[in-house]
Amino acid sequence: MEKILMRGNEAVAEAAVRAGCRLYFGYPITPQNEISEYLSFRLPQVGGVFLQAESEVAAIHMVYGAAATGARVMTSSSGPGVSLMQEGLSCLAAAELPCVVVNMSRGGPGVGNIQPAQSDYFQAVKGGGHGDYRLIVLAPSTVQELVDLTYRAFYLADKYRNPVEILGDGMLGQMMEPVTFREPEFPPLPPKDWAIRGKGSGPRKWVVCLDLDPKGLEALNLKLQRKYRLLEEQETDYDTFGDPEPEILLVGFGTVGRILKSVVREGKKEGLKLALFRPITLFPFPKAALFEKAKGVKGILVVEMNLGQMLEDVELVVRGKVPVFFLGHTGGVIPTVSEILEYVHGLLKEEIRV
Amino acid sequence: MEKILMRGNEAVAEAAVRAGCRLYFGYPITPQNEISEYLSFRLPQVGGVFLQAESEVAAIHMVYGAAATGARVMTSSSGPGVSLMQEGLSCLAAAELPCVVVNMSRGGPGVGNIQPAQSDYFQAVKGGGHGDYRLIVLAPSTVQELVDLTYRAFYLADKYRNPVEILGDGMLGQMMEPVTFREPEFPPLPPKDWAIRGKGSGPRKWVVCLDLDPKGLEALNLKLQRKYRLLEEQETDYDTFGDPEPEILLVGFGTVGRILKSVVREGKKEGLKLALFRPITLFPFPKAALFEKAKGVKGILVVEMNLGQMLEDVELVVRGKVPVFFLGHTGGVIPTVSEILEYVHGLLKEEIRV
Amino acid sequence: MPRARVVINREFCKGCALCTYACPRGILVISRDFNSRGYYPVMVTDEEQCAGCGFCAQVCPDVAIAVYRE
Amino acid sequence: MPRARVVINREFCKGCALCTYACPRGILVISRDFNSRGYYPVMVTDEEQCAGCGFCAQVCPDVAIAVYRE
Amino acid sequence: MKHHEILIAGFGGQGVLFLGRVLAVAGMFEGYEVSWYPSYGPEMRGGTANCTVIISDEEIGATISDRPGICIVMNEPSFFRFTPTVQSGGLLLVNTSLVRAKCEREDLEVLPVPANDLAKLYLDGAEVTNTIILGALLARCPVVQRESAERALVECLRGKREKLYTLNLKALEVGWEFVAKGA
Amino acid sequence: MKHHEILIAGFGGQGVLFLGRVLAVAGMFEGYEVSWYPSYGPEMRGGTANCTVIISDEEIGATISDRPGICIVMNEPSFFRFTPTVQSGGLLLVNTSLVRAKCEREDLEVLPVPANDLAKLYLDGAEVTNTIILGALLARCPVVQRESAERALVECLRGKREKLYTLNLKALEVGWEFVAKGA
Amino acid sequence: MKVVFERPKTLLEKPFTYCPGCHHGLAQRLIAEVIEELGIADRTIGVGPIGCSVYIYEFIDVDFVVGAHGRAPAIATGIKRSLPDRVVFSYQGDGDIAAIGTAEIIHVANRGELITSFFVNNAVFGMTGGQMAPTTLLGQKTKTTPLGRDPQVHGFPFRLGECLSVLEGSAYIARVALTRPQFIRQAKECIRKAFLTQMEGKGFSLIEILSPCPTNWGMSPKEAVDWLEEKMIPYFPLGELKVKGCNSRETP
Amino acid sequence: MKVVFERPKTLLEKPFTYCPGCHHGLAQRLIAEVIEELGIADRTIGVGPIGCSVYIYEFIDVDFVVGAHGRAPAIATGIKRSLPDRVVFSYQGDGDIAAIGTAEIIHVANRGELITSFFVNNAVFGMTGGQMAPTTLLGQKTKTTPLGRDPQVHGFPFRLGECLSVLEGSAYIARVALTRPQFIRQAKECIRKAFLTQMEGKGFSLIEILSPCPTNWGMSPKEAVDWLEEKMIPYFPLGELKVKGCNSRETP
Ligand SMILES: Cc1ncc(C[n+]2csc(CCOP(=O)(O)OP(=O)(O)O)c2C)c(N)n1
Ligand SMILES: Cc1ncc(C[n+]2csc(CCOP(=O)(O)OP(=O)(O)O)c2C)c(N)n1
Ligand code: SF4
Ligand code: SF4
Ligand code: SF4
Ligand code: SF4
Ligand code: SF4
Ligand code: SF4
Ligand SMILES: [Mg+2]
Ligand SMILES: [Mg+2]
Repeated sequence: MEKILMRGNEAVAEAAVRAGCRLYFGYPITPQNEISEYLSFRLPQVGGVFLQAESEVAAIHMVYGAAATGARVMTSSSGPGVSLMQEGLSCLAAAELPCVVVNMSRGGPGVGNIQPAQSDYFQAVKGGGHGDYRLIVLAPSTVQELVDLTYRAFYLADKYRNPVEILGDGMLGQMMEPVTFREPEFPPLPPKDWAIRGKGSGPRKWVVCLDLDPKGLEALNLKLQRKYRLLEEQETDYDTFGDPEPEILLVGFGTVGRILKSVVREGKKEGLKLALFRPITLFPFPKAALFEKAKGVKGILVVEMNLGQMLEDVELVVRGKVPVFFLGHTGGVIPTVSEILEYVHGLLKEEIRV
Repeated sequence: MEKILMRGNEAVAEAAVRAGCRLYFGYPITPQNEISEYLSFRLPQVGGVFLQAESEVAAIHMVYGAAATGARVMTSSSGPGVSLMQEGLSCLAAAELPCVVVNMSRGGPGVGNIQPAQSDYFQAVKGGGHGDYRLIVLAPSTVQELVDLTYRAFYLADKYRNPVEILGDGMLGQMMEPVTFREPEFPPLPPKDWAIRGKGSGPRKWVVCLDLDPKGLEALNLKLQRKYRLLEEQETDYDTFGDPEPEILLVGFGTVGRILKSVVREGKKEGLKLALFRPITLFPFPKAALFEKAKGVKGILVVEMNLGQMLEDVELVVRGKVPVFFLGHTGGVIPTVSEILEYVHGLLKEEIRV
Repeated sequence: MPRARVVINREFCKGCALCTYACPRGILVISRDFNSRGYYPVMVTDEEQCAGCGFCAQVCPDVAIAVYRE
Repeated sequence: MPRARVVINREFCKGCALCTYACPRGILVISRDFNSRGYYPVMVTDEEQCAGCGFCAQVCPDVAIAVYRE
Repeated sequence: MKHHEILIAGFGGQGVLFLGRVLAVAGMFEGYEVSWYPSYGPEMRGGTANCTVIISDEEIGATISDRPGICIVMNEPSFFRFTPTVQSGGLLLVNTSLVRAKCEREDLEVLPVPANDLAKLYLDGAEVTNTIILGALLARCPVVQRESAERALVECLRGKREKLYTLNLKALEVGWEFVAKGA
Repeated sequence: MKHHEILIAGFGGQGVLFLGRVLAVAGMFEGYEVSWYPSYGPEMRGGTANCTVIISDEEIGATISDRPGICIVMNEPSFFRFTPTVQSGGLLLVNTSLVRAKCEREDLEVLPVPANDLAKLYLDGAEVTNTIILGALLARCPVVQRESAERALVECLRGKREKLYTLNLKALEVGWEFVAKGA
Repeated sequence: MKVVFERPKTLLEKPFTYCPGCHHGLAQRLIAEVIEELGIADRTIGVGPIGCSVYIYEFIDVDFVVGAHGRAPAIATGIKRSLPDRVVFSYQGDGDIAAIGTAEIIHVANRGELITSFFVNNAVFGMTGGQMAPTTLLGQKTKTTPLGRDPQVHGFPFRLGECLSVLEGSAYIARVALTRPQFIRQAKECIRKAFLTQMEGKGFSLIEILSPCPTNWGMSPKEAVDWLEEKMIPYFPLGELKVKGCNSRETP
Repeated sequence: MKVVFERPKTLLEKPFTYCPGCHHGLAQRLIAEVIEELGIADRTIGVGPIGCSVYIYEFIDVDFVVGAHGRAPAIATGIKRSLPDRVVFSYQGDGDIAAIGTAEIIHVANRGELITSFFVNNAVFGMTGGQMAPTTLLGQKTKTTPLGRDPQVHGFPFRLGECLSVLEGSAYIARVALTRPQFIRQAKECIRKAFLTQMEGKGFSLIEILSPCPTNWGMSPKEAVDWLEEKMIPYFPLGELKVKGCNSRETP
C-alpha cells in the first residue's frame, strides 16, 4: 500500500473522512489548525459539511445536534478549547451520543503556550466536566497510529454510544511521517434506531440529557457504569516493547511512548534491561496488562509531558507492590532520550529504595 | 454568640461578605440561587458589587478581572455552570489569582437534575480544565462549617494566590441549620503588591496567564507544584469521629460525612466498632492522616454521592494495605443511614476478603 | 338546545381564570371544587348564553377548552 | 542644511515600504542591507527634499520614524 | 432522648415551608440540634411543596427522612404520596378540610384537623391554616414548647410580615384548642 | 546503521520547511523511517522558521533533536541560535550569502554555500536558495541519494507548483556542482 | 356541531407542567397547530431549551433534541446541517437565548441558518425562580434586582429581535403577544410565516413571544397579562421587525 | 528643530512583534498617544486579547491584564467594577471579539459598562494562521474558506459595530482605518472621544479599526492596504456609527 508523508493533523482528518465522518464543527486553535483547514476542502468533496463555529462551546453543541441525527461527526481543539467543551462533553456522555473529539494538547494551564504537552490527561480521563461520566480516550504515538485510532474511534463511539477523545499533542499534530490508510475491518454495528431524524411514519423519539427524577438519573448512571466496565473488559489496548524481563519498566503514552522506545533501544546498547509499557487506551486503562507486566520488575518509571497525571492510574494498578518513579516535563518542554536514560542510570545506581 | 437558623446558600453568602468579599459575579442555577439572591441586596449594603453575568463563562472572567485588582471576589454555580468555568479556572490558577468559587453540586452528567450529588469531585480535585493546575478544594458538611470554611477559603486564596473551590451540594445549599458567625483570627497576609490598580507613580505591572516559551511555562508549573506541595504540608484538614480502634473506617466528605456520623452512632448502638474519617480539604487531600487512621482496621468503606471518585484518592493512600469497599449513590439519590449500616453488617459477616 | 357547546377539561384546567375575562358573555366562572392536581377549574354557568366565539379556548394557556357551534 | 530631518530606527523598521508610498516627495526607498532581524529597512535618499510633512511617520506601522522640522 | 423527624407537605401556597421553619427555630431556641430541608426545584412548578424538619439532641446526620415519625399532610396529593412513608406508630396529621380520603394504615395515629374550616369559622378565612396545624400538632405532641413556637413566630415574621403576628398567635390558639378541647 | 538528525533554519520565506519535506520524502522513498517536525506558532510571526528531519533505519522516537548531526542555517539569527547545538563532529551548512559571522567552534565541519549569490549568478535570482542548499548538502553528505531527492521534488511540487520542477532541478544541480567541483 | 376550537392532535393529550396563567403552553399549542396545518410533523425536529419549558418534548408530537442551557441554536445547526431537508425549530426562554446563549443565536442568525427560533420572553428567569433576565424591564423587581433593575448597574432590557434584525442572515423576525384573541391570531400567522421562511430557504427566522410569568412576577394570571400589555409591549413593540431584505420598521 | 513626529513615551521603546505592514502597531501607537495626551497613563488599565496582539502589554506603558481568548470585555468589567475610577480599555481582534467573545461584547455594551473597546478588524484570524473570521468578506479566501466565503455555508461578514449600536448601553461607536494620514488623524480623534465617553460616564464605547493582515491575506503590505480600502471599507463603512443617544447613521 502506498505510503504518503503526511502531517499528523491532516492524517487524522483524512482518516476521519475515510471512516465515514461527514460533519465537522470546530474553532481554530494552534496546534491543530491543519485539521480544520484540511477538512474545509476535503469534506465538501465527499458531500460532507465543514462548519467553522463561533466558539468551541458552539462547536461541541453542533456536534451534539449532528450526533443526535446518527451521523458520524467530529470536532477538534486543544487545551483551552477542550476546557470550554466540558459541559458539552458531559451532555454528550449523558445523552449517549457517539462522536469523536481530537485534543492536540498544548502547554497549560491558562492560555499557556502552543507547544506539545500531555497535561490534559486528567481532564480527558477522569472527566473534566461534571458528573459520573467517562470518555473513551485513545492515545496515538505515531502518525500511522493516529490514522488507525481515528478509524477505531468512530467505531467505538458508535458501538458504545459514547464520545471518544483522541488525545494527541502538538508534536503529533504538527509532525509528518509516512502513513498508509489501511481501512480496518470492524464487526458490523447495530442500526442507529435511536437517531433523531424526524418521526416519519414511526413513533416519535427524543434525545435529552436530563432526568429530574433522582432514581431515573441514577439508573442512567448505573447504565453508563456498566458500559464503562464492559469497555474495560473488551477494549483496553496497549503496546509493549523491549526486554522480556526488564529491570525497569518504563510507562508513557503518546509522544512520550515513542521517545521511551528510543530509550529502551539506547538503554539496551548500554546494557540496561528496560521495557516499555505504553497504554493506547487511556480510558479504559489497561489495568490488568500493566499489573502483569509490573510483576518482577525492580521499579517502574512513569514519564509524562505533565507533572504526574497518568502516574496516579499507574499507582492505582501497582498499589505499592513495586516502587513507582516519575519524570516529567510540562509547558511544552519535551523530555529527551538522554535525560531519561540518565535518570534510569541514577535509579539503578541507588538500587531503588522504596 | 447568637445562633441564627440560616439556609446554607445564604450562610455562605453572609460569611463571604464578612470575610471581606466585595464583588460577586454569577449566573443563576439551581440549587444555589439563594447565594446570588442574598448577595444582590447584601453587597450593595456594604458598598460592594453584585453583578449577574450573562453566563458562567463571563462570570468567571469577571472574577478574573476583579481578582487581578486584588479585591476579594467570588462566584458560585453548580455542575454544568462550573463545567463552563473550567477554562477560566485554569487561567486563574495560571495567573495565580485568588478567588473563591462555590459549587453546590447537583446530579449529573449533562443537564442532569438539581438534587444533591458529589459527582463533581474529579472535576474539582483533579482539575477539570487543561494543564497541571490544582484548585484548593474545601468540603463542608454542615451549614456552620460552610460558614467557617468560607472565611478560610478567602484566607487561603490570598495566602497561596490560588483559586479555592468550596464543594458543597444541593442539600447543604438548601437546608437550614443554626449558625453563628465567629470571625476567625488568621495570621496577617502579605500585601497584594502584585495587584493591577493602574501604575500610579510606580512601575507598571501586568497579570497574564501565558508564556509562549516552554522553559518559562515549565518554570511557572514547577512553581505551582511547589505551592501545591506546601499546601499539602500546611493546610490539610479532616475530621475524625467514633471508635478509637475501629473495625471499619468509614470515609466520606461533605453531606455524606454527616450521614456517616449518624452511621457511626447508630452502629455503636448495634455494637459495631466504627469510625469516620472525613476529609475537609479535598485538595490537598489529607493523605498522611488517612494513612495513619487506616492502620489496623479490617476494612475501609468509602461512601460518596457519586460512583467512586474520592475512592481513588483513598486507594492511592491505602495502596492495597487494607481492603477498600465502596458504596455510592448518584443522580440525586442520597444514601441512607440504614442502607449503609446494612452494608457494613454485610462486610463484617463476610469477614472481609481482599 | 344551546347554539354552542363549551367542553372544559377539568383535569387540564388550572383555574387561571384568563378565559373568564376573555368571554364576552361572562358565563365562565371558577368552580369551588378542586381537581386532582389541586386546581379549581373553570365551569360554564349558562351554556345557553354561549356565543360559540371560541375566545375562551383561544386564550386558554392550558388548551383545556374545546368549543363547538351549530 | 535641510529644512527637515527624518530619523529612521533601522532596527524597528521592517521594510514594509508603506512609508515610501506615503511620502509625497518620493525620497524613501528600501535599502539593500538587512538589519539584525533580517528586514531591509527603509532609508532617505535625499533629505534636502524632505518637506517635513510627517506622513511617513504617521503611516509607519512600526513607529520607526521620527520627523523634525525647523 | 429527643429525636423528631417531621415531614410537612402541601400545595405551594399553604405555607408548609414557613411552618417547618417555625418548628426548627423553636427547636433551636430550646437548645436542640435542628435542621430544615425543603423540596426544591421544578417540583414547585407543579404546585406542591414539602420540607423535613429534624429536632434532636444529637448532631443531625441526614436531613431528610425516609421514615418520618411525624407527617403533616395539608392536601390530598401529599396525603397519598407521604402516608405510606410514615414510621409505624407515627403520627399523621391530616388537614381534613382538603383531604377527603381516609387513612387505611392501622399502625398510625391519625390526627384530623379541618384547618381551612377552622380558619373560616374563627379567623375570617385568613390564610393561616399552617399555623392552625402547628397549634394542633403542639397540643397533641410537644415537639417543642408552645412558648418557643410563639417566640419562633416572632422571629420568622420579622420584617415585612410583622403585622401578621397577632393573627398567627390566634391561629395557633385555634389549632391548639381544637385538639386540646377534643376534636 | 543509518541515522541522521537534520535541523534546517532560516527566515520564513526561505523555504526551510519545504527543504525539510523534500529530504523526508526522499528518505521515505528509500525505505527509511523518516519524520519531519516544524517549529510552529507565533515564532513564525517573528519571521523565522525551522524544522527537524530525521532519517533512520530504526523506528523514530523523539522527532526533535537537541544535538542535530547536520544543521543548515540559512540566515544569521539561525546561525547564532543553532550553531551551539550541533553535535560535536557534526556538519554545519551555512548560507554565506546572508551569514557574515564566522563559526568559532572547531569541532564542526563547516560547509559554506553562498546560496543567494549562486541563485543570482546562475538562476536569475530565482527564489530557490533552499534547493541549492539541498544540492550542496547531498553533494557533501548523501543522507539520501540525489535521484531520490529529485523524485521527492516531483512529489513535493505536485499540484500548483508543478511548473517549478525544472527550475528546482537546476537549483539542485547548482548546489551540487558548487560543492562537488569544490567551493 | 362544527368545531370552533379543539386541541390540535400534534399537541399531545396531557396537562402542561406550567404554572396557572403561564403562556408557555399557549405558545406551544400555536406551534403545534402550525406544524399540523403545514403537514410537516413527520419531518420536523424540535430543539428544546433549559428553562421552564424544558419538557416541551413531552407535549409536541415531533422528534426532539434537548441539550445544554442556551445552546439550542448550535444544536439546531448540527441537526440542520446533517439533515438539510428537515424542518428544524428551537424553542428558548429569554435567559436561554439572550443571556447564556447570546453568541449562539447571533451567529445562527448571521449565518442565515435555515432554522426557526421561538423566543419566549417573560422578562425573567422562570425556572430558576425569578432572577433578572436580559429582558427584565427597568425598575422591575426580581430576585436578583430586589430594588428594581437599575440601568447603571444592570444595564438595559435587551431587545434581541432588533439586534438580530441588523444581521444579514436573518430573513424574518417578528414579535408577538398572546394576551388577546386577535394577538393570538396574528401570532399564529407570524409563526406560519417563520416556518415558511425556513422551508423556502430564505434564511433564519425568529418569533419573539412576550409571555407572562405570574409566579415570578408575583401576580395573578390576569394581573400578569395586564402588566405585559401595559409595561412590556411599549418597550418591546409588537410587529414584524424584519421581512427578508428589508427592515419593515426602524430599529428604535 | 520642532518635533513633527516622535514616538510617544507611552509606547515602550522596543520593536513590535507584528509582521511587516501589520497595523496592530499603528493602532497601539494611537492608543498610547491618546492616553499620553489625556494624562491618564497612571490610572489606565488595559486588557489584552488572545490573538496576534496578545503581547500588547509589552508595548503600552500602562498596567495590563490578559486572560482567555474572547473574554476581555468580561475581564474589563471585573476590573472596572472593582476600581470604578480607573480608565479601562480592552483591545481585541475580530476572532476574539466577534466570534468566541460575542456574548461578552454584546452584554458589556448592553450594560453600558464604562469601558472602551478597541476592535481590530482584519477580516481573518491572524494568530492562528489565517482562518475565516466573522468579518471575512464574501468570496474572500482563507485557510478555512479555500473557495472563498460563501454566505450559504458560512454566513455573512458580521458588522459588530452596527449590531452594538442598536443597544441602549452603547454611547459611542466608530469605525476607522489607518491606511492614510488623514484616516489616521480621524482615527485618533475617535479614540480620544471614546476615552472621553468613558471618563464622562456616558456609557460603553468602541472603536472598530480596519486593519490589514498582509501575511494571511497573502499580499504585500501595499497590496494589503489597497485591498482594505477597496474591499473592506465599502462593506464596513468608516465613520461614527453611534454618538450617545442617536444613531448618527442608519444601520445598513
Ligand atoms: C449552564 C447552565 N447554567 C444555568 C442553568 C440554570 N438554568 C436553568 S433554566 C435557566 C434560565 C431559565 O430562564 P429562561 O431561559 O428565561 O426560561 P423560562 O424558565 O423563563 O421560560 C437557568 C439559568 C443551567 N441549567 N445550565
Ligand atoms: C479558547 C481558545 N480558543 C482558541 C484559541 C486560539 N486562538 C488564539 S488567537 C485566535 C484568533 C485570533 O484572531 P483575531 O482575534 O482576529 O486576532 P488577530 O490575530 O487577527 O489579530 C484564536 C482562535 C485560544 N487561544 N483559546
Ligand atoms: S365560546 Fe365565547 S361565549 Fe362561549 S364560553 Fe367561550 S368565550 Fe364565552
Ligand atoms: S383559561 Fe384554561 S386553564 Fe385558565 S381557567 Fe380557563 S380553562 Fe382553566
Ligand atoms: S516627512 Fe514627508 S517628505 Fe519627508 S520623508 Fe517623510 S513623508 Fe517624505
Ligand atoms: S513604514 Fe515603517 S516599517 Fe515600513 S518601511 Fe517605512 S519605516 Fe520601515
Ligand atoms: S415559573 Fe413562570 S415561566 Fe415558569 S412555568 Fe411558572 S409562570 Fe411559566
Ligand atoms: S499575522 Fe496578520 S494580524 Fe498577525 S501580526 Fe501578521 S499581519 Fe498582523
Ligand atoms: Mg424567561
Ligand atoms: Mg483578526
